[in-house]
Amino acid sequence: MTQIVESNQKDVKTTQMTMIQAINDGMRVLLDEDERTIILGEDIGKNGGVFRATEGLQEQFGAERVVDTPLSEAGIIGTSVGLAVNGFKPIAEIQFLGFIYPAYEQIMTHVSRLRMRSMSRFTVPMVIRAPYGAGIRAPEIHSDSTETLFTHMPGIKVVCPSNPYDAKGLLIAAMEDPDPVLVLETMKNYRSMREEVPVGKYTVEIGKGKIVREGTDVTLIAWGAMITVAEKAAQLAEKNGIQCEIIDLRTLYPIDRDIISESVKKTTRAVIIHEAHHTSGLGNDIVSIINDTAFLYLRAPIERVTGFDVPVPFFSLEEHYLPTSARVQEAIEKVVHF
Amino acid sequence: MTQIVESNQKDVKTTQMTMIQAINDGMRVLLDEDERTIILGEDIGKNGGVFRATEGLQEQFGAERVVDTPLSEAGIIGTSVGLAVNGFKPIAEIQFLGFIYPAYEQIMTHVSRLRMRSMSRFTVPMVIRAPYGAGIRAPEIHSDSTETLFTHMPGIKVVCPSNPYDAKGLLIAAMEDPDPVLVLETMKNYRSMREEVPVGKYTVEIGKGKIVREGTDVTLIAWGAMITVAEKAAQLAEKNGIQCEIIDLRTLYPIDRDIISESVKKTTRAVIIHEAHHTSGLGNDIVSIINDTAFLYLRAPIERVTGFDVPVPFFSLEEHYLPTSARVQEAIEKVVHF
Amino acid sequence: MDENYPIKRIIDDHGHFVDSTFENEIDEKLVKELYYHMLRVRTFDRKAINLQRQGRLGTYAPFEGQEAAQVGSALALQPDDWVFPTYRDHGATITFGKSMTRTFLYWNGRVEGCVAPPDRNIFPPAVPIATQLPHAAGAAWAEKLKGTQNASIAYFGDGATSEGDFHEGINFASVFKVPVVFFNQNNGYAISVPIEKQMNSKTVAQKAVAYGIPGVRIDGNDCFAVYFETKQAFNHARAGHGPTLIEAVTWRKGAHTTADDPSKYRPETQGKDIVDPMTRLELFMKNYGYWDEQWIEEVKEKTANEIDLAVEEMEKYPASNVEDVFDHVFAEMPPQLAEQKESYLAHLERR
Amino acid sequence: MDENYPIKRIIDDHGHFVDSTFENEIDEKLVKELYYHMLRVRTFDRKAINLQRQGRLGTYAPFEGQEAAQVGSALALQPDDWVFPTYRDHGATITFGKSMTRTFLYWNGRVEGCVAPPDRNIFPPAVPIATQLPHAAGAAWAEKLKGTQNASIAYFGDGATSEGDFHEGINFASVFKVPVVFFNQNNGYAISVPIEKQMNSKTVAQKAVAYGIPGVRIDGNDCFAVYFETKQAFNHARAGHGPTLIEAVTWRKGAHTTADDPSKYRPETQGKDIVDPMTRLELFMKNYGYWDEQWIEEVKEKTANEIDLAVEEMEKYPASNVEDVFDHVFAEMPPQLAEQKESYLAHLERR
Ligand SMILES: Cc1ncc(C[n+]2csc(CCOP(=O)(O)OP(=O)(O)O)c2C)c(N)n1
Ligand SMILES: Cc1ncc(C[n+]2csc(CCOP(=O)(O)OP(=O)(O)O)c2C)c(N)n1
Ligand SMILES: [Mg+2]
Ligand SMILES: [Mg+2]
Repeated sequence: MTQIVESNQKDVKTTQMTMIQAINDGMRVLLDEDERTIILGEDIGKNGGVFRATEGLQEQFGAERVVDTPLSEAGIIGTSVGLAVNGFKPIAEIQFLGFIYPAYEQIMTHVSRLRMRSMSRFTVPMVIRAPYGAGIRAPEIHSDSTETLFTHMPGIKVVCPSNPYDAKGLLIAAMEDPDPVLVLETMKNYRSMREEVPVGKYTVEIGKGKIVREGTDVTLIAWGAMITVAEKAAQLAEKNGIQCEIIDLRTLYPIDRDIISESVKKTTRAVIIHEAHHTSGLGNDIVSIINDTAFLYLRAPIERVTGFDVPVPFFSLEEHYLPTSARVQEAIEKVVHF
Repeated sequence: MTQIVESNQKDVKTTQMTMIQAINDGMRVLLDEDERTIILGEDIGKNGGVFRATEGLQEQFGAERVVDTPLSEAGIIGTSVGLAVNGFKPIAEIQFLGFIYPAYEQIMTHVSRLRMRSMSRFTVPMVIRAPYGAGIRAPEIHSDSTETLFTHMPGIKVVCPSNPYDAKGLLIAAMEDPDPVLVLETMKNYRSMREEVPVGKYTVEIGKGKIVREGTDVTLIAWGAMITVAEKAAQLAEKNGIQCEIIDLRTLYPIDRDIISESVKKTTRAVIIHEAHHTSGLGNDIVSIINDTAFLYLRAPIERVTGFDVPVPFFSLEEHYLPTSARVQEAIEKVVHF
Repeated sequence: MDENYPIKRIIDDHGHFVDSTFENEIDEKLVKELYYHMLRVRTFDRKAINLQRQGRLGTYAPFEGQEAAQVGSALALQPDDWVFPTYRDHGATITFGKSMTRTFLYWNGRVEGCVAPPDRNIFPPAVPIATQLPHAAGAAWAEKLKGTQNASIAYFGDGATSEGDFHEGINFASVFKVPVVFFNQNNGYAISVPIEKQMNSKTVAQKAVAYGIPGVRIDGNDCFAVYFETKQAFNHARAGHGPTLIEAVTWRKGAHTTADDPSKYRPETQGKDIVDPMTRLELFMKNYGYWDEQWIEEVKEKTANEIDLAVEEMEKYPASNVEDVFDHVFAEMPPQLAEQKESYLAHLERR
Repeated sequence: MDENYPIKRIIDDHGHFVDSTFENEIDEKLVKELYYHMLRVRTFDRKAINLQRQGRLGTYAPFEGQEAAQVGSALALQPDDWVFPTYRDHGATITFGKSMTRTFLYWNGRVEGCVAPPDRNIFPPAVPIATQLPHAAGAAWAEKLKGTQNASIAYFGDGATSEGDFHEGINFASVFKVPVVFFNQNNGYAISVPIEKQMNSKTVAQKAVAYGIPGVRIDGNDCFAVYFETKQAFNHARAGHGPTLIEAVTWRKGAHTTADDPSKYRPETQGKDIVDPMTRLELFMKNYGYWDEQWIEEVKEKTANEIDLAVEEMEKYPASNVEDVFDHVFAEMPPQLAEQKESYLAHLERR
């Protein structure tokens, strides 16, 4: 795999971390450097979060800063709005993205609109963290991947790291952002890989995708857990002499249009992979971006390999819901042999 | 305007109705023919609804069947689920689409998924009616047009009539549908036109769009209030010798792909118009449909004229948010002269 | 249960003391302050209705009948407190320091109308019902963490008690014991829905039991009861004892908004027996020697002038700026939004 | 406030009567029925934990300690009543008639596990917390409109009381006076969050005051208290008097789920003084001459066999059908979905 390493820091001390450790470390940095940072969520205190994202943080920073809340997502987000407007920087953990819906009104009508409504007098610099996605044999509703509900919501940014380095860097960038940011964390990658992650503070720029594999024949566009699927498909395709370029989008709003457009202009073919449902999934936005910016370059209809237009099934069937490298490979063949 | 009239009924008695009257009439028919029909909502009883959609219904059918509920959208939708599963056919009125968000969890996790979850043992044959859209000088939040949040939700259908005939016919079809249907009603058209509407029962098929103007040069795809905008733009374009075909999509999920695909194959150019935000708006889905089904026919990148990626502004500025025939006309020129 | 929540009053319908607890704290200054502000916001309210009828204002939500509740509670605030109003609470926000001009602008669909003076923490009116209660809890929590004596007040109606956010907001506030006053104006109706269809409980105040916090039911048309009970709730909050739920029983004399026709759903006679809060204060002033004809004339004139000036300012206000559609979504505009703005402005140029 | 809500008990920790109100209704049949079902579901529960440890079941939510609450309430139901459980209430649903095989399947990620027998109105377990309360109100409302004597029961935990849907569901039920029993199992924790961080009220029962409905606080480990109080609440409901909120104070002996480690957040010793509901019933049976060694052995054997058979059935169950991913979204598949299904099945064929 042609991992293109970013290094805006030289001689940085790094250490091996999984994604969940990197997220934990990122929050530690944020709590440490700014006493206005406050974390709210269900089971994030003594229990350290159901995925251990907040492990040890309450012990280190106290129960006033790492706060177990009542079981109430609208309460978590709604009080975070009040905290954020009044000088604090909340990180609100939603236990699973599928449980963010009770807070949808707060996010849709306040988190994202308060700046507009107050002509920037009141702003909501907060981060919402939510684990998302299928494939870990979780119960129903725990596996949703509904990023569209937030990319279609002006006033909030959405990021979705696929690896430890980006997870920590994007989380810190999200906290430095003067506006609300939703951080979607693919549960599938929480512990699936380990890599060198800088100790201390660094950021990954919001709004910038990354070429994680260079290629000439077809562009694969993915994020989160689907990067691994794309990489496997690219390896399979390579055996057939097809060179795939892979874009890890990393930020879902605002999308890095340039990286998509430039890559597709080069490869002239694109396959988009996401685990969200097909209809009104973000893949459609990417099709539009290509339509808008690389229309004359395209040699085949864009293919999308996505979750189906069905509720994410119970876990005995979830592997049939999720895009697989085999499905992606077929899509690659299809665009190449159009 | 080349209105293509549907007439599956011959010699039907008709009468002049506005869209709001047609909706009222549709509900009267439904209450009358099936005693399991029950209407729930805020201010729908004596008050007859804030738009008079339910005017006279409580008087005629009683307060047990046309029920003023507490101010609680999750309560309205959640109890409707219980009523629907247990033999009733609820029509739940959400006062404005912008107030559906507190019920989002109920719709997302139950209305749309209960059939799947129970392997069709429990089904939710209900209708949710919601006025939507900007342009009537309403207060904040009253003007949202967020159909994407529901087209990206497997298990529910979404329809959006633009005129009195379709409004009544789709409402009745929605009630006859064995699955939940969200009926989006453009407030802008509630009283803006009057037409002959059949007295009594008839349906407009869910899932079928309609060519409301035939043309050869470019396909305009729109729905709800944007049909009027498209028609004006088509008239302007005609002066420049451009013949627009207009598709009134009518159903937003499942979309009538064939009508789009056939029209675009004929005209080779498309402009999509919707008042929802650009990013993750349904226009992207339509771009994808064209990519998937008419790729080789397309002579210019598809243009989209949409609401901007901003919260719908306060009403003194809302006209700047909404697509206008002038913007559509420019888009038409752009695709024609690409 | 409601017998546990008798309506607290300080003066009766005829303006006579019925409770002397606060008698010593009622002096000319307070009486005149209450009168002045109630008169001021009532005059504003009636002017707004007139302007709406003349087509000079958009749909407007009047608060006539609720002046004692709004003014009495607003006067109990300290300057650094936080206020979370609804669309009907401009009687309170104007009293607390929001500009009348901006308030008029709000009702003309101008976002500028949401912006309070920099030295007043007044949130924009919450349109989605009950959503402001968690905000009030959060802002109050921040004050507690900072160790100040500041507190929040959340205004909301009887209808709002049915929403989940009402429940979740008060629950958070009670669990974290934050300094907030949940100030309910039970004005009898949520648009057309009367309170007995809104809830099965006889009072709003008793809902406090669910959160283990004090619930107080007051005569919301008795400006003294409102003022002193709100003040007590604030003292309780500032002393670190957490939130209070106040139910101010009042009456919406007019329509829900100027677009509403209450004759459709409530009998003409309903509420006619309720003594207007201004009348009650006037009777009190006459009974206890505070009535000062000359001062009242001065105040009326001053207020009328102030409001005329505000109308003038509102009408002369610079036209809406189309750039505002784009400029307050993010601190820094993402490229695609910048492009949308640019191309739209260019489009406008071309026309 | 909690002094208004003393915990009602019929037998004490040693299995002795402390309240004789229902003494005449307690006979051998009832005692044996309670014992049988509690033993049965406990055996099921322990088996499930074992299976999970062996990798033969997915993550599992045990209910040990809550058998009296679940069985006692389920036995108070009539066959045509409606049951709205959570993921932890299979003690109740199995008692009411849900198949064990299907319950095992549920915990193996099989949607078939949601389906109750056609003659039992048991909803699939609600995973999003508190969302089932409005459903219970709606189903009960339908029964009321139909004029039947049927009612609903909604099961939910202490944590669920913090969600808006708890509030909105009970409010609707109280306003429309529908026949529903809101059955809260206060088991001390919501995952790791103890009740005192969940709410500021001392009890769940007192939250009934907010809705003007009866609130009852019972010892959830006393199967008789649960049975008779639930029955009373149902009588109240069937008689047209509307909903009741029952708080059954109980204790989650084990982990939240098999993926949870309670030693991280609660002291080993906590809850050790609580007498197990089975032990309490056994003591009672011994005290009052219901103890029948032979019958108990028979029941144990019968139950063990039944459960072994259910495990066997579960493991022999036909493999998941990929078509089910697509087939239960709509009554009739929209064209785009049919195409997705077709092309995916074709893809599987090719592999
Ligand atoms: C979530 C939501 N649902 C519906 C509405 C529409 N609506 C506006 S005001 C109102 C009634 C509010 O009643 P109440 O809380 O008693 O306040 P009042 O208007 O009497 O001051 C309704 C239903 C809304 N603004 N928000
Ligand atoms: C809306 C929602 N938020 C979060 C969760 C995750 N979650 C599952 S169980 C649980 C705790 C529930 O506690 P309680 O209501 O007391 O029931 P118990 O598990 O103790 O039976 C949480 C937070 C969820 N299922 N739904
Ligand atoms: Mg009211
Ligand atoms: Mg619990």
